[in-house]
Amino acid sequence: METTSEELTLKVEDLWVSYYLEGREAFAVRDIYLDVGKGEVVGVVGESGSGKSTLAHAIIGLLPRNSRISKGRILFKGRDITKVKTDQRYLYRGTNIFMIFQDPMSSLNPTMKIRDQLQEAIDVRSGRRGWSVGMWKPPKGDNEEEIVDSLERVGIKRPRVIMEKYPHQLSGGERQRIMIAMAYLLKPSLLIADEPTTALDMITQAQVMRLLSELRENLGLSVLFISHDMVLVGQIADRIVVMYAGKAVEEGKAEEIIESPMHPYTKGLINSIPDGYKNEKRIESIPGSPPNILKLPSGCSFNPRCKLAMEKCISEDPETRVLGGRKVACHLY
Amino acid sequence: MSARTVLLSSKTLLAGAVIIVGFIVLAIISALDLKLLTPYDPNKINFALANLPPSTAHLFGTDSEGRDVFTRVLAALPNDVAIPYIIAGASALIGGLVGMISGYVGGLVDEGLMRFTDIFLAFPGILLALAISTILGQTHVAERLYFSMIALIVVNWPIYARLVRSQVLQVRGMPYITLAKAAGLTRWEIMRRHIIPNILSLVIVYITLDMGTIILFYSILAFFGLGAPPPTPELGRMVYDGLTALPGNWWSSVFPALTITLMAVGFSLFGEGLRDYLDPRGGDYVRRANA
Amino acid sequence: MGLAKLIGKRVAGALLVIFGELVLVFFLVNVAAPNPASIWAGPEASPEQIQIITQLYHLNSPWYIQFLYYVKNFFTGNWGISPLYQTPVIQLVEEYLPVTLELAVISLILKLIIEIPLGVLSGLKPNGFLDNAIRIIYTVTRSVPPFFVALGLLLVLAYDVHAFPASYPVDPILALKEPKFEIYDPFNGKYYPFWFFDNMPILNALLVGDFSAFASALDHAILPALSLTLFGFGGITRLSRNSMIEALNMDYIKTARAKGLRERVVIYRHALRNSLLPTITLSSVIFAGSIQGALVVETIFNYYGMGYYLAQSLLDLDTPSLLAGTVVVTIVVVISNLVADILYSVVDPRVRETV
Amino acid sequence: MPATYTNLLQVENLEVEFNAGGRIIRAVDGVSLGIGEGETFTVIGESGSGKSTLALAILKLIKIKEGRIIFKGEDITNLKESQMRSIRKEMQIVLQDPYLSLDPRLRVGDIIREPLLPLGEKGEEKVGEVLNLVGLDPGVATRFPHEFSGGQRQRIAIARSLISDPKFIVLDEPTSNLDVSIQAQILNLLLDIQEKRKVSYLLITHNMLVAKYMSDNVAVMYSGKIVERGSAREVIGKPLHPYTMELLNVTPTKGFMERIRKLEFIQEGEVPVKGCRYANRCRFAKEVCRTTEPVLKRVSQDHEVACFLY
Repeated sequence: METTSEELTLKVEDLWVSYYLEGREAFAVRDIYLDVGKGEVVGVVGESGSGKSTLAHAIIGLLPRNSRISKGRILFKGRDITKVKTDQRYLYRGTNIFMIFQDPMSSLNPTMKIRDQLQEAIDVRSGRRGWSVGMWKPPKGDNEEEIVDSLERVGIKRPRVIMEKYPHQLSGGERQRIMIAMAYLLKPSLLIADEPTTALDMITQAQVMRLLSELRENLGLSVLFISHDMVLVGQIADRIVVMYAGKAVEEGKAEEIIESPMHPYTKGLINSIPDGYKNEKRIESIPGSPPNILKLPSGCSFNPRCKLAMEKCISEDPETRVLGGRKVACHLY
Repeated sequence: MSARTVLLSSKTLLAGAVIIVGFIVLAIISALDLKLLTPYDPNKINFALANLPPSTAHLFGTDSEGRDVFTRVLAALPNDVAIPYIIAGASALIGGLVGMISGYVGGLVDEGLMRFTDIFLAFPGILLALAISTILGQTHVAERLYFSMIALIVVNWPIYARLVRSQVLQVRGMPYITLAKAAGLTRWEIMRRHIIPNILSLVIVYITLDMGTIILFYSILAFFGLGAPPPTPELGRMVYDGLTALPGNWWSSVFPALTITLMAVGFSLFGEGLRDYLDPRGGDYVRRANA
Repeated sequence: MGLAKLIGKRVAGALLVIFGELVLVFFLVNVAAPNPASIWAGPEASPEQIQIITQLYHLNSPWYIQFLYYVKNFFTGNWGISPLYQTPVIQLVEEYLPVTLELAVISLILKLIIEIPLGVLSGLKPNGFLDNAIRIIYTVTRSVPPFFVALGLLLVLAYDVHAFPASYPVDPILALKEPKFEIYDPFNGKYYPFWFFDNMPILNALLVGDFSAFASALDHAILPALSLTLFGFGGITRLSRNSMIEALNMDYIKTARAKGLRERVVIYRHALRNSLLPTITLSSVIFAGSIQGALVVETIFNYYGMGYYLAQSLLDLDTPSLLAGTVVVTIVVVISNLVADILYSVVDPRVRETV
Repeated sequence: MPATYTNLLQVENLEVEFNAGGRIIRAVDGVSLGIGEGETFTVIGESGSGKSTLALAILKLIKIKEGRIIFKGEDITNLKESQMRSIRKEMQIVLQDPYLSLDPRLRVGDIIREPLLPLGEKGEEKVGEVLNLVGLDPGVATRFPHEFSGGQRQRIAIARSLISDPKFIVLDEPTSNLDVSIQAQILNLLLDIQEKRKVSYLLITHNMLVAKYMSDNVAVMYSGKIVERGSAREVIGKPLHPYTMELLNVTPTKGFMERIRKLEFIQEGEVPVKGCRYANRCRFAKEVCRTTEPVLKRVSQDHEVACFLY
């Protein structure tokens, strides 16, 4: 026991999440351990289908109807929130855990003004979540200044004009800024950012990344940053967890993972990034495709794509080993 | 996936199919030889047998003129089963053609055709069909049935035009159409190879869902005497005729009405099941998982 | 901003539809039918009457002249004389239309009140027990012909249980005696009684304050209204179920939950609001369906409204009534579409922009 | 127009306009470029820059307002579709989304064979050949697209583009919907094919790293115009236009966070009607930038830039 769970914002232990697909249970997240300390940014990297997004949804309690947490604990500030009844889970969202989604085009309510959607965040933070706050619309509070301030913080010019608009009148970048403004208003302890820049242009991506790092500095919150982009994660995160087929295959300090990856999959991901000019040096790609969670290979899930696969890799799933502050699940170590 | 597994995947689909096929079979037998199904003559008036309640001899009872209601229902089936298919088929064909031209040619042609379609679409369909077949049928009583069918096609095709157009537009925007154009395929080739196959299943689902509506519309026309001319029995008309014998003789209108309902329900079930299967946005996988 | 433009565009579209209906009806009678004069005059008309009619409708002129007269007559309220009632058609429409509109509005309200909650319940837990039960119910009820519903209600509630009267003979005129609404004509400086609301039996009795008339009118309207409610019952349920499911799958619902809103706030303020949008459009379709269903229902209950009047003109070949009635119902339908369109664009900001 | 090489494809002064609800939008505005045989020319730009429109216009899939397209020395700008048929087999295209670019109702073999259809060829054996070339088993020809992963689908799309032995292939963001490990496979595959078949590519991308890895020559597009053009080493290695620099700065590579923390983003204002289109976002904008539109100016052997700073 290195750290007590009270110092950690989030501690995930032995988490298994499954989907009902084609009449049976298939595991999208398997045996995940994850610690997020106070003020720490943890990056989760993996390709599509690696279970990273499922992990995020499990933590905030927004799994789709056909999936469930089949095993494990999610400790938020020391309390196991998987034990909390479904109709009480909302108490852990918003001011405690908040999440920003991939597609800013659809993550805001199209028939509600930006102002009202931000007002809701203030209502939640001030404990006004019930009927009294209005069924159809949050009441116009005296929080206008606060809303304007939050919009200014995320670099929106003319905030008083923007807040009277509807989402479809804004660009994708602006909408993602609104989501970050929402985080400023909620002041959560943990922010989950699920591929927050994937749907954006490069320049907008950079702006959003900067806003996220400013948000983290200003509020001192913990961040779980989920992305398929190794470099992006490496730039913002303190620690990185690399996921493959629902499992964490490697974990460690961001620079260490980027500079000296251990697991063949992590190496492959880093080597896959184009580097250099045409005809200089071929990048190395990982052969094959990520597995379907309904048809996972035996032993180490990565063995069919691994150049270094041994017989043991096919017969036996590797244990996670701790090697000097790093964790890796590979028979090579 | 074979048709059999699709059918068995959903009880709704299966129930609908059984009803639809059952009616088709009954209608065919009735058209070939009514005597195979019932000993009575559907049109023989015998006041001695008038207003008999349902019994083993007269399953649905007899009407106020002593005709066996069950026999009359069976005798009405060939017309009442076949006509909705003809109407749906013709509406889908006409509407489909208009929609396809509109969606694929675009521009002014599209604009013009859609304005035209909108006018028809905004009409109160049943009433317009009633008016058309009443007025044209006044002087041509024998052809009244055809006027009714034409009237129902007139009020029905615009829905298909809209549906097909929106589907064509959706498929036309697909990247694989761009690729086909880049490969040098002609418009007709693209239509045949890519667009028609991709919209067909949806149009078929729509037709099955629409069949129920057409059955209802037609039965309302028949209710007002605009169906097949006498002496051919008509389910809708039987309901109307039975009204005069109320409240005593309820069976001579209730059973024909029930038959129409069952026919429409069959298509509703089948169409609903088919739609669920092809477009399971209600989270169909959950049901399959829990089963 | 966009709203005025949208309304303008929709009104123009509505006028086009009405004009289209006039053209269609004109061609149906004056061009497609072999003997327009006898159609206008009725089947039992004498040669002299036909002579008069031919002159009255300019049936000897070329078709375009006939059409001009036809349009002019329509817009000046000169809709012909019903051979069946021997009364100007416009008077008959004034008398019967409000009765049916009242009935259709009642049944629409009943439908919305019953069907939307059912759809929402169904959509909240798709494929649950409740959802499956509701789906089976609406799959069946959606296919029930109007006469079957009316017949069932008539047999059970009127003849068997005697809970309600089987047919209309309320003193149908009772309410009409005391005009309540008046319209000011600025050209004459006079007030005119306004028939529209006066001819709605329930509303008028209520406004006049005659509670026994009100009770009687209500009593008689319940079965027809219920029949219309049950005709096509489930269309709205089905739609609101599907759009509820769709709305609940949207990312903004996830955002609302991630914010920490209570589930019921998420459902009411975010999911329901958006899922009700398509219902607005469907409501106008349902309303149109009810007015047409009234043809059958009012015939069965002898409820003297537009449906009854049109059904009688169908059966007795009262063509002037039938044609004028068809156009009038079209106008009602077009107006209800218009209202739905405008309502939709008021509720959904996205529509306003795209016009 | 400068023509430093004998070009397979020469585009001169191309203009494409759209009518967006009454407003005329010039999506491609006077673009010129040349692609030599066996070369890759990359157009870099963000969404809305007009780069995909340019690609479609070059293949004559959308209406061209002005300009010329010369393919193999022949001016194809005004050819009718019937005359284009023989030329189309020489020009193919691979699109971004492998999930939407294959017709779900057709078998893989039929999809791949489609470009041969207008030529009246069957090409059964060719299907196996191109499938081999893209690293798929020829047996997959009888299967349907939904049975394949994104990467495999993109291989099928590439196989399709190769079946008619084209000299020129447009690659419209071919990897932007793929995972990075699959992207690497596809990029390498494309390079291999270019070596084996000597095809020319017009690559459309927003990713600087991909552009750098794949291209001989590049052009940076902003709001319908080319703002910088030249060899990849020149433009990406020594960027001159402030927009190119901005794009390089926001590319996630080492030191990304430090870079963007220092960057001064000038927010997306309206594109100006007069002067340089980038002026409203440009840190170095001068008076002249707001009044006069800069034209491409040669600054070295393989480098042109449209900016008043040079």
